[in-house]
Amino acid sequence: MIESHRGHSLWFAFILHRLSGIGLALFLPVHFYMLSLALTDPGQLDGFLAFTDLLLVKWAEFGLVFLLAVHMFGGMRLMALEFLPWSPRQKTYAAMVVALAFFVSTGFFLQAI
Amino acid sequence: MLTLRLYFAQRLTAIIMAPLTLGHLVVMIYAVQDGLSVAEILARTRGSVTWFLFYGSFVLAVAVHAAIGLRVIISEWLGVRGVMLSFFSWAVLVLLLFLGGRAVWMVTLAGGLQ
Amino acid sequence: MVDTETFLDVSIWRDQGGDGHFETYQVPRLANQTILDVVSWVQQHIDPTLSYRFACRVGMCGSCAMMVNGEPRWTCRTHVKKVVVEDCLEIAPLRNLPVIKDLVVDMDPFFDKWVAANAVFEPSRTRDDPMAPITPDDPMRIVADGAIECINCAVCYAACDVVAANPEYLGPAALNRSWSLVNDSRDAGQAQRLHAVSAGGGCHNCHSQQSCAKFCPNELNPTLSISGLKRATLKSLLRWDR
Amino acid sequence: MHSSIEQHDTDILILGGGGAGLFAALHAQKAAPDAKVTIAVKGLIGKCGCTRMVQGGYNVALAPGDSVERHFMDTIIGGKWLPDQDMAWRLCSTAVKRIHELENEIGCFFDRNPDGSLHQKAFAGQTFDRTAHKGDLTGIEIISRLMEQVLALPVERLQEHRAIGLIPSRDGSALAGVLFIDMRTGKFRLVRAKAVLMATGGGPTMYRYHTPSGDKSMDGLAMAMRRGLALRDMEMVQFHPTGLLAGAGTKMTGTVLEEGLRGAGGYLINGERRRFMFDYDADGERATRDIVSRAIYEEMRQQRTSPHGGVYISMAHLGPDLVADKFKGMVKRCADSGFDLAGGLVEVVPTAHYLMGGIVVDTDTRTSLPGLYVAGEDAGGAHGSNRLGGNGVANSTVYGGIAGDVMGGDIQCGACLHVVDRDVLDAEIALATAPLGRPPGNLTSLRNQLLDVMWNDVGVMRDADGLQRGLLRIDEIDVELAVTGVAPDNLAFNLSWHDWLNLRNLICMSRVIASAALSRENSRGAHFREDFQETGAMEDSYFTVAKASEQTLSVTRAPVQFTIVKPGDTLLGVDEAETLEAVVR
Ligand SMILES: Cc1cc2nc3c(=O)[nH]c(=O)nc-3n(C[C@H](O)[C@H](O)[C@H](O)COP(=O)(O)OP(=O)(O)OC[C@H]3O[C@@H](n4cnc5c(N)ncnc54)[C@H](O)[C@@H]3O)c2cc1C
Ligand code: HEM
Ligand code: SF4
Ligand code: F3S
Ligand code: FES
Repeated sequence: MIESHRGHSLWFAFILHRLSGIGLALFLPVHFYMLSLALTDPGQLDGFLAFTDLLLVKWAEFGLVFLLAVHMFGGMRLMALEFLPWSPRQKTYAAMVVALAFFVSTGFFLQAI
Repeated sequence: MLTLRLYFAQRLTAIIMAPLTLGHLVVMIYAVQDGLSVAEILARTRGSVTWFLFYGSFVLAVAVHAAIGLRVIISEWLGVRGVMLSFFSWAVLVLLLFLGGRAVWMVTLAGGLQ
Repeated sequence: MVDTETFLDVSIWRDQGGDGHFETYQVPRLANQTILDVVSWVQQHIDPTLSYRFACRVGMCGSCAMMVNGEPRWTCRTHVKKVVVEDCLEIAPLRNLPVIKDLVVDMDPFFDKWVAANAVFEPSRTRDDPMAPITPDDPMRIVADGAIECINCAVCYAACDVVAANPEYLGPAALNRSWSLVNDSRDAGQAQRLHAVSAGGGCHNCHSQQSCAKFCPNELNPTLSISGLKRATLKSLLRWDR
Repeated sequence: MHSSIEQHDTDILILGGGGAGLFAALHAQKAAPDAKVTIAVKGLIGKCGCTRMVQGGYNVALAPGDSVERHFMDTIIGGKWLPDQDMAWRLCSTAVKRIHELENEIGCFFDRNPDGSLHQKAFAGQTFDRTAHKGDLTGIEIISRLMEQVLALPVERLQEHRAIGLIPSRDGSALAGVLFIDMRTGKFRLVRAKAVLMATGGGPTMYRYHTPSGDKSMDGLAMAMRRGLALRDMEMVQFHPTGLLAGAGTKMTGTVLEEGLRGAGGYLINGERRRFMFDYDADGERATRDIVSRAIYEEMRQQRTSPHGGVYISMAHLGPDLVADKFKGMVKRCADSGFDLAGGLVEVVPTAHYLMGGIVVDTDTRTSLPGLYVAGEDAGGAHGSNRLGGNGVANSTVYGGIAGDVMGGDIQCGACLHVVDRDVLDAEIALATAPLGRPPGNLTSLRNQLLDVMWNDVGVMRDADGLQRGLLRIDEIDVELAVTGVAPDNLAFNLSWHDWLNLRNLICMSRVIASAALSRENSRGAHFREDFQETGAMEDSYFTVAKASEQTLSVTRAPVQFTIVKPGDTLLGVDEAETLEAVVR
């Protein structure tokens, strides 16, 4: 069965927000755990942080920052939609969210390498 | 399964987190410029009440926010309802509070005030 | 008739309780032909047992909605040339509602939720009172009007993934009507209405997917209405008047 | 067979979920709060029938300067002195209360004037701007609000239940119940009730071009006819001059393009690309519905037609943007169907719109069969030979409400359930199952034949030869239908079976319309005899009464009783102006 009722940009914006939320929720416990290693076993954390110098890992970090940025801007878009007077430019805003997230995460990436 | 109160909590925490996340991102971009090290992180945060409050409120907010967010997703996508759903939501909340709280404590005030 | 040589390959969902599957039919293509015309051609010329529903045939009753090439549409006012892909059509019953037979769905759950959302006018006056004087430029009237022209076709209901995922969710149409009533200064049931749209399946479950607004054949915007409800309920929560 | 009939009892049974049926349900439940009210509909509640399709609006005398008397006089004069005056009076006077009920209690949100009072617009044939409306989708507002109210009540719903026969009590003294087909399963269901309202909405869908919704096939009138009830004014079929013409292959053909297009200055153009309305009437395109319909019909007979055999409506000279703005809904509807109303030419044709005739009732909706009540388009009398635009939905809501009140009262003072007449029940089942044993045939072709006969011989213009020819053809089609079957293996939601039943009722009522038309040897309102073009003396006005007994159909004439006003007189005071223009001056 064809299921093309989903094929529009605002639905993709929804799914992106949801997937980024899941991604962050999965990453966060790991992140917290790593940080608490800071005191219990600083060596291990430093080893980990060195590991993050690898390019591949840089890319993964880029992804994470992108997730965080896209989720945050997306969340702000949603709250603007809900709390501010209606704007007919919903698709533009959704596109702006992705663009901004790229901008921020690329900035991060370029700084990091 | 979002009710008004859960909805309110999720939006409120989102509003709290937005500036914190922005701040965190700025710090991160600044911090990663010449690589990360434990010493660097700790030098910035150790003994700082400001950072404790900053990351502490973030952890509080994110625990509530993500617990509610995941609750919605597992009920919608995995069909979990009722007691199981509440149990799961509380579990996420507690887990994030514990892990997050511990991390914040350790990188900021664990060694005492400066 | 433009060209008697052209045929459409039409896959139609056949379902008699559990044995659902697509069957394909060849239907001659005509110049002025809607999806509803295609379906009734099959019923009249190929398989007399094919079941579907329609009434007004001009987009007023909302009885004829189906999934056409995966998208929910009113079929009586959907021209074939608007949706056809390489002479192929796939026609299925409206999503998110139980199938009675073939293309006919049971709309009762949709209307039960309409009532559950308190999307029913609650009078504050009687027939013996004068009518409320409300000017056309009254801001509330303008908002109420923006959501009022719904034909309860359930196209939005079929488009929404939250409806699919959460059986309790009241859905865009019922909530849209509730919002219209929230802005109806003649209505006496506001507190109960805000309560009804805040419960388990209420407006807060909407994730602003906006498929409802995209597919509403009358160009209504349930997303806008639902965010109005979110604001109104939030306000009443913060006022502690609940 | 009988073992498969599900049985069911209720107090008040309502057939039809249009304006009349829904209003009756609300009022009946209020008048008799402890009663069980059941509403049975051929489609879904509130989503079938024509009340939803009302665009223009609702006539009611509200505005300062207007009066019930004036509305009444317009109704009588519009109906060419044929209306039952008591019914017309009750229609006009109760409409005032009903519109308040619709707005204040049901929740309809009608359009307003800048001062906050109800906006009322002009509609053809009326001396005052009295048509209340909600944009140009008045019917959707009225029926959606009514539907919500009914759904919120504990009224029992039998949806997709098609009434097929009225079953009298064993002694024949009253109506005992109604036989249905539960369309979803294909099974029979007998519902007994103390009071039954018929509100199935007439609807002349036996013409090649017609506006009413697809579920209407005059079932109610045909059922009543079989029980020997009298039908009046059956020759009075109103044609709307501008139905969309998009070819035979689409159901869009016949649907209404709104009256306002001509009112706003639209041109009607024939196949030779020439405006022709001034050849027929000094008012040109703005002449009344019947005149415009006849003019278009004449152009069609003279073969000066568009590709699909109609004429064109053209709005472009008014400026496409202006048209697109002013007639947004219509332009969008045409665009959805592939036509450019704002800038191009759209083919139109007269289309059968409304049946003025119907079952003889009194002003309390009672019929000659105790226990049976009739309201809405099924009931005859209120409109005479012509219905004013805006009086249709007023009629169905006014009399639907009255029926609910009256039935609620009647069941509380003595009406009871009756033992059904098994012979009639058996006969009705036999009638409905008749096609199931026979070899299937081409119903679509039979239907098209009927539609063509009615259009050509019993349509916009009539004469004795044509009507007689039509009657013969109707009989032939009837005979052919009788030998045409429907495959019996799968009766659940079997549209072919229902098509067969629709067709049978349409044939039966076509015969009545043609016979009544043959019997009226003058021209009044919607009925135009080319061989009797005069109206006849108003003082001697009569209406036709059709009745079936055994195998014969009789049409008689009955004099109109001028109980309130006589031809030539008026209820308006001497100093009251006759027309709106005069009032303004
Ligand atoms: C396109 C259009 C535009 C119109 N515009 C106007 C206007 O502007 N102003 C105006 O005043 N009038 C207008 N009318 C006329 C008006 O709509 C009708 O006169 C009026 O609504 C009839 O109401 P009703 O309740 O009698 O019937 P309907 O609303 O037609 O309802 C009939 C009901 O009976 C059901 N039914 C039929 N057969 C059976 C059966 N066998 N068993 C069970 N149920 C059955 C149907 O499914 C339906 O629910 C218009 C009509 C049309 C078609
Ligand atoms: C930084 C600022 C953030 C903002 C402004 C924000 C905003 C939002 C908003 C408005 C929603 C509701 C979306 C909806 O109802 O459809 C949401 C959902 C969610 N958020 Fe966040 N959020 C932020 C951070 C986070 C973080 C850090 C996480 C990770 C733990 C997270 C996880 C989630 C999840 C899992 C959902 C559920 C998604 C869904 O229902 O589809 N959010 N967020
Ligand atoms: S909001 Fe639009 S899509 Fe939804 S039921 Fe109403 S008319 Fe149909
Ligand atoms: S599609 Fe569904 S999620 Fe909300 S915006 Fe519309 S109701
Ligand atoms: S048949 Fe009424 S909306 Fe399509």
